[in-house]
Amino acid sequence: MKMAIQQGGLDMAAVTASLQDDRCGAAVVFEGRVRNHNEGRDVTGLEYEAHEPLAVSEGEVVLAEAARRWPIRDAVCVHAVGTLEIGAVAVVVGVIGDHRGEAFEAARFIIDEIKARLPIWKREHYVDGPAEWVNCQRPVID
Amino acid sequence: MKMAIQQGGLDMAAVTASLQDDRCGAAVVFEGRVRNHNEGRDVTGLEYEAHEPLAVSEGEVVLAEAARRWPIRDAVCVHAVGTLEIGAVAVVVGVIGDHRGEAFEAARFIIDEIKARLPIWKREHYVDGPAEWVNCQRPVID
Amino acid sequence: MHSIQVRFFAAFREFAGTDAVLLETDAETVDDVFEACLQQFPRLFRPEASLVAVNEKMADWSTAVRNGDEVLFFPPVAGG
Amino acid sequence: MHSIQVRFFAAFREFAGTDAVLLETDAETVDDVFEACLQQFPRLFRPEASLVAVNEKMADWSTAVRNGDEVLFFPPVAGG
Repeated sequence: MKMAIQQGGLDMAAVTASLQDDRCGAAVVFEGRVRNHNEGRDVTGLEYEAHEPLAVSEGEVVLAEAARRWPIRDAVCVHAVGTLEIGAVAVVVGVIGDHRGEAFEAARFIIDEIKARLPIWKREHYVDGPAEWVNCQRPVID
Repeated sequence: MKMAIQQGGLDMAAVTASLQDDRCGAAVVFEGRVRNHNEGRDVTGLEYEAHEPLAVSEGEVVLAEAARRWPIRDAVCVHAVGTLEIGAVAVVVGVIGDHRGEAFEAARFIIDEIKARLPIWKREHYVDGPAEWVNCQRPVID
Repeated sequence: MHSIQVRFFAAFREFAGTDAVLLETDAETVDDVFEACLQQFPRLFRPEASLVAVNEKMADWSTAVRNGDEVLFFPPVAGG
Repeated sequence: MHSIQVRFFAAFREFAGTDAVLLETDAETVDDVFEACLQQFPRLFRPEASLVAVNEKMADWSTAVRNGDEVLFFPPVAGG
């Protein structure tokens, strides 16, 4: 199992290339992409910032939790940092298992926990106003 | 949306390359691989046979049902036919949506229905005996 | 009597020992056609969840057949 | 009085106008350290779900601080 932080947009195939195991009949891959809208506003791009050592260690905890809860064979997660364009891949989660049930459930668990627990922050750039850090209650003054 | 049948093992990246939409924040890809065991027996490889016209039309029905039930933006499924080695990719399902909930749920629905409804048959080769068609109640006499 | 073209797929092909047969039969439904095949091919049987199609459209075992129809017998599916 | 190294991340860095400050303070907990920062940086505030770490380990707002500790303030996360 592997958790990593990487500069710039990701490539799904490169991230999941290590997920090979002849016992496995199922691979589930989640790709989080920069979309051109969020909560009704047009987004032109964004930056991710991470506290890398804690993001990696907390990500490893999430992967280990998934492996304890489901009989998966391997799992990987890579999260991007830096400036990303619309359509760029910000995070990839890949899981392999003998059967699809565990692969789907573990992949969903991992991305939910990754988004909620890792010290990674997103600053969106908008068509109609200054950039804002997502999930902070007051707008950042640019 | 696209359903296709293709000769030989598949490549996930090639199958999902068309799934691009700037409104989408989530892609979920399922890959079904030939595993080296099934119901306690060691498998050395297998063949898929399809009735292609009906497999394609029924697959298109499944994709359309998914698009009606979840607000996804696009979906694709390709199923392999012919002889496949252990580890080869037999089926790929890809779904994109604005958010991950609908992408996960639709991808799971599509692969479940594909496996249950399309006229596609699997003949497994075993270490310890003659090849058998999967899901038929009596062994095939080789 | 009418002519029905029958096609066998996957396990059915192996049970029957052939991928197709032209039946001269008085079968009125798909089910009758399969019964006629059972007479002709002693190793043929019908696993649960087998499917049928008539003239390239999914059909039922009770679907009526007419002269010139093509009936496809599909054993239980196992995609993915 | 003791020395606490404070580091601000993401939105906190923008609220404070700096990424780090060395505090001379009698703060006993992480919460006290944040209160001292509020005095020093008038545009700083604490959004719900903010997180903290002490010496590179996730901690609580009630975690005790000692001379030489490094305290990291993390605004609400938004990965993926």
